[in-house]
Amino acid sequence: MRLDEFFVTGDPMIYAADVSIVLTIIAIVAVLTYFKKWKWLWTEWLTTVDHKKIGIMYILAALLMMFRGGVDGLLMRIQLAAPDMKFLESEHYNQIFTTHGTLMIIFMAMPFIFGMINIAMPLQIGARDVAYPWLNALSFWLFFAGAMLFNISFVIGGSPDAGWTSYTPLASIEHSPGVGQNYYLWGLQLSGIGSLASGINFMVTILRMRAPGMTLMKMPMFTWSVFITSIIIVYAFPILTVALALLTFDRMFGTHFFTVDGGGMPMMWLNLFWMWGHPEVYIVVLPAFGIFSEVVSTFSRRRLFGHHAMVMSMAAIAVLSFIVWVHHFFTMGAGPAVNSFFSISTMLIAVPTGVKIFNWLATMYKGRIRFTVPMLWTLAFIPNFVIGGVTGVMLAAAPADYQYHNSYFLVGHFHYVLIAGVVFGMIAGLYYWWPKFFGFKLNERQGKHGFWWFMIGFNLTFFPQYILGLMGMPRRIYMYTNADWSLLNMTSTIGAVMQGIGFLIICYNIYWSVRYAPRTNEADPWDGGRTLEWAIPSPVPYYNFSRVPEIKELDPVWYAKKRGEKLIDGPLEKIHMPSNSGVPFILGQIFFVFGFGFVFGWFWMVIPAFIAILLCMAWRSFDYDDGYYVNVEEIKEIEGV
Amino acid sequence: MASHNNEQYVEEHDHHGFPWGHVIGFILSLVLTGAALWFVFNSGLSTSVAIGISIVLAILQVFVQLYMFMHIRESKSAPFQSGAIYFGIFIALTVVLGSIFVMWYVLVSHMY
Amino acid sequence: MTKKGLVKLGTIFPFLLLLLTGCTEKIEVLDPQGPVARSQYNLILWSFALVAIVLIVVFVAFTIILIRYRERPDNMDYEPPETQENSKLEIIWTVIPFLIVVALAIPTVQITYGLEKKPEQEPIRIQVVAADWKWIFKYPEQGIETVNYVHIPAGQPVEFQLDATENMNSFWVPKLGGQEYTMPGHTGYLVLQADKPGEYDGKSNNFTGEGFAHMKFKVIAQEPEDFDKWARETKATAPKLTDEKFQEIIKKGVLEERLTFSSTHDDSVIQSVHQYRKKSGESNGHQQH
Amino acid sequence: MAAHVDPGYKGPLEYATEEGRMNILGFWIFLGAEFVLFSCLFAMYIVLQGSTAGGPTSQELFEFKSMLIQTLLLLTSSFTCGLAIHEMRRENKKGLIIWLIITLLLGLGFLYMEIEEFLLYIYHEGATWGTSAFLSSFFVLVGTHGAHVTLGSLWMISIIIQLVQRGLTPRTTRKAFIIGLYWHFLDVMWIFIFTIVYLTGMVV
Ligand code: HEA
Ligand code: HEA
Ligand SMILES: [Cu+2]
Repeated sequence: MRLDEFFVTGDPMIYAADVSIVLTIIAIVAVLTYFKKWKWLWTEWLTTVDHKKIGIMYILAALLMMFRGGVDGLLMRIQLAAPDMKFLESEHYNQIFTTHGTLMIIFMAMPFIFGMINIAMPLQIGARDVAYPWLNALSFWLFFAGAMLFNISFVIGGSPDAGWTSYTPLASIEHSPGVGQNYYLWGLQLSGIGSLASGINFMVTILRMRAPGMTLMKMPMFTWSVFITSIIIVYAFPILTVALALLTFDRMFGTHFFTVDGGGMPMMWLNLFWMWGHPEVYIVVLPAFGIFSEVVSTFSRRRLFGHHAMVMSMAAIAVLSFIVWVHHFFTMGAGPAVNSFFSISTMLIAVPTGVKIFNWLATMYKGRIRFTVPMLWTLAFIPNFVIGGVTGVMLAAAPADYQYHNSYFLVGHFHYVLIAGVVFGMIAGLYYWWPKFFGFKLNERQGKHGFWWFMIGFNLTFFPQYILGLMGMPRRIYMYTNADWSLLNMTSTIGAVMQGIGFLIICYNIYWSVRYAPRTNEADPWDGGRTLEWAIPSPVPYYNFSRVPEIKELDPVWYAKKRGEKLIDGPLEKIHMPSNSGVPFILGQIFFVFGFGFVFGWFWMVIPAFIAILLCMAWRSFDYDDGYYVNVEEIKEIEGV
Repeated sequence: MASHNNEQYVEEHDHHGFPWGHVIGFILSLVLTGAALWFVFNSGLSTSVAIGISIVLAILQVFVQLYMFMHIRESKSAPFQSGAIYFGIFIALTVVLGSIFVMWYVLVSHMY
Repeated sequence: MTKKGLVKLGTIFPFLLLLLTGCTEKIEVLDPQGPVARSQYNLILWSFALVAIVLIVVFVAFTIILIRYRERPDNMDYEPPETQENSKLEIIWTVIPFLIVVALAIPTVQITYGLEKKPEQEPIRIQVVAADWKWIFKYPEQGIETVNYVHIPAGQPVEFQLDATENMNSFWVPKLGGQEYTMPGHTGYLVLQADKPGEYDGKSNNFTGEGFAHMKFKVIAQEPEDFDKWARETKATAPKLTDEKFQEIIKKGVLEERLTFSSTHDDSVIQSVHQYRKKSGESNGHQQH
Repeated sequence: MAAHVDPGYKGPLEYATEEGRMNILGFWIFLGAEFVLFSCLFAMYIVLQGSTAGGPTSQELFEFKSMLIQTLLLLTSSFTCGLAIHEMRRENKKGLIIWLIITLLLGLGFLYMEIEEFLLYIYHEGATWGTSAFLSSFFVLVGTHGAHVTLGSLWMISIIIQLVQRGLTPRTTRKAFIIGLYWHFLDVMWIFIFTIVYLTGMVV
């Protein structure tokens, strides 16, 4: 391979990216060296197995990815602002929407939910960490390796350009001969394995590590949502693993799973992809539902309405999510029996989702609603998500979908659910739990500005897209000539810019608050916290709970406060903690090398990396490290007793 | 935590004497395998029926393994263990039958 | 803060208006020009009416709750009651959405089956080949072939037989009816019909790479007499389609001009793509046509 | 705390610590995921089994004897693996190790047969995974199972070493128990390969 094939060349944007990557790396190295922070970075972050730190790293990565995905989105919107634009060429546009979709779902939404889960779920159930802290770190570093692999495709070798769905035969070696598609396959594969491990980890954590007395039905709603999400992850991700592996075999070793010749079946890719892909959209939205549940009840000062119904509806969504996948290819011509079955199963999901919406409304009804920033995002979620959801139901009617499929109507639908559901939820969670981890709130006034810019911009961007779809505008076109579409497209672009401004305000909000916001270190900064995390000091000590409380009811903190009881009490005992380990980080790096070698088909790189992976695992198997104990004196000092 | 550990293990069957459970399980699995072979090669039933029966026999063998070898019912987490496996089986069936359902209709679809 | 609810209502309103006023000519999907598109249009309207009920209920309830129960300086000492469950209410908001779903599911199933029913009138058959990135139409009965445009008789069903050379495209003429994928190695069928003469936009609607945005075609519906006349004239005047020419056309590349031929390509060219599947079809009984 | 054995605990060692209980539960969940993973390969195989693209068909390839021996080896190894755990529960370290070694040998025998079968197809019949969709799905399905057995064997070796080094502790017994679960699971998957791939392939 020649060097100029290795590095992507010929485009000013790419060179700008090259330069900015090099500059960023130099800047990071310089800052770390100047402040003598290398050791700190290694001991405090890279080797950590603490769920809180891992959660923070996930969220940081997610925000970065959201920035890059958002820039991609803006670039697309500029290109589509008017007919016949010459801003991006076809090849470029195709790469951009592919990376936008993949980044946003796999490398923004997923780490964001994992971040939220990591920081909040163990605290909510009174655990000192997740069930397998070491594995948790490994999951993060696998995700990170996958994300890096996917991102460097932009400057080394070329980006994938067959859409985030990567349909065969387009994604086959014949039609996408470059390495871009390999990046897609390996980026997703690595992070997917990490996600699967996280799913198991969270399930066991929830099943086995709850505080005494916390029965399943006394578990907070966010934790419930995590539990159900984890179930979906565990059973959906293996499908992705297989699909990706088979396509890799097709591309690299000449098998015939999805090829047209040799008797393969391209349709099977669609089939497997969506068997994972549909559950995936609920994987990202259910934790957001969990966050909304917590926020709504905190800021309405009311217990969540219909706890039981909320749990049952999530369970129903989980089961249904596995039997609706064909709605993504109603137009394949599988005949009326198949289409009818999947139409009905899809529409049925509206019922449990509706139960959740109405329960949130009922929680607010007769409450005392406080318009804090997390609550604003939650409130905006309800109407916007319902718009997205009901248009989903419209899509579910198969014959009608023949008209909407792959048009901007669909683009409108999924941004309404993804942004109003997932992005709003994650930002709400970020604002909500921020004071727990850092001991100060993010500035409310700036937060509100960011919210309004983003929310209005969001509606301006995506509402016109429904109408564009009905006007017959297909998705994934890099240009159009139809002048009738230009007004709405321009509106949409303006909206996207407003969202960008909103996002920048939020980033500034974080920066400003880190520097100037008053530190309060209150245990319950929102004055209305209901679940266990609000009973312990902020920022949370590294062992979380000095003593694990006995749980008798839902919302224990709220009721203990009302009754004037002290929830966390009793004698201190020494606490067992897992030791830090550098192996997950190193394994993540080796996996990166492994994936990178595969992308280019360099087996001299793959094979040693594979052996190194096996050795690391063996090392781990023979490692009998038992962790360490935190003694009572230290706890006393930290807790200030 | 420390206080409720003793109830964590629910004894399923005696594990001190002769391993009857395992021996019976082994014999069962041999018999089921043999039966499948017989149905397919010697029973004279039509191929599809014979294969259908052998798939049922295979499913029976899963239970033999799960219950007689893997002790799925033991420990306090037994409901969760079974749940994990049965939900896995449910999804696995969905994947297999769903793919056949959809692909078969795609392939035979022809108007009129 | 209640502004938000109003903002939401404001955004949904234009959509309603659009539908009600019938100012829809540019909105192709809402301007059906044939029975297939019309039945889909009716389903769309019906589904929209149903979800509009949901939207209105949720938005109104949302707005009222926000106005009524927001925190004000004068209600700071109000402590919300501790009710947590109300089975009657919960049943209501489970059953009513369920009924709405049923009300949508029934016509959905009916129309899904209805669209696959054999039309009363014998359709004319046109073979469609989606090549990257152009549309090829073969009229086996008329013995002619066109590229990037297709003439059809109005008032008469047309059965499009959908094939593809390399990638999976989607054949879509919004004003005449919904789309269907064209797949390599597998033939699909789609019946459309235009009520009256006119020109309708068609396009590929499934992403196939670089030239995808350019893969468009026109459907020209004519009175049956005119259609026959056009076919006869084409047969008489257009050049022949040679094998080499056809190979050149289906080669990957953008081709936006219209071409017309007085002879047709040999199906075996497309079939050669399918040959492996065909061979295997013999042994597995899947192929039942 | 997690690795702490309560005084007075009487059950099997592998369940004695919270860590042990959690790992075993986690492994069951992982097996649930493995069911799904294999089901995708089965779906692929079933859909593609007729697409031989002019290459050899299953009836031409599959051989009764080899398949039967493989099946018997694996069934027996599942049984001996069960016996190993049985001995472990009787706190008989030697019995445990011996049965594990027998299991391992049976597993290696199975692998040997399978590799021989693959080599026969590839070099004798010219049937590689690039020949047809049917063969792609055959090799990948059966090969994935084989790769699992290989990994399981390596893992079992490492556990045998640990048992020899450390004897029966809550940790080593937990590891042995988990590899046992894994091994039985592989047998379950083989039964389906046996039924759906080989039996069906020989008569259809
Ligand atoms: C978070 C992500 C998310 C969520 C939650 C959903 C939720 C839903 N989606 Fe969406 N969907 C996507 C993400 C999501 N989707 C993505 C990314 C794609 C496109 C992928 C691609 O092709 O690139 C897609 C595509 C997609 C399609 C394919 C269209 C096509 O390709 O032609 C369909 C079709 O049925 C569909 C339907 C639905 C339905 C019925 C729901 C339901 O779950 C919605 C349920 C919610 C409500 C209905 C609102 C609240 C309910 C009430 C207030 C009760 C009363 C309501 C009624 C009785 C109607 N979605
Ligand atoms: C969670 C998922 C998610 C999110 C949050 C978004 C967010 C956005 N998306 Fe995306 N989108 C998808 C998931 C998502 N999208 C998916 C899955 C697809 C399908 C891909 C495919 O077809 O394969 C898609 C496709 C898609 C298309 C269709 C492309 C096509 O089919 O041709 C468009 C077009 O408008 C679009 C736009 C946007 C915009 C404007 C945003 C905005 O919300 C983004 C807002 C912006 C920011 C948050 C960052 C702001 C950054 C700055 C302000 C920096 C400015 C600085 C510089 C410019 C240097 N998206
Ligand atoms: Cu879906």
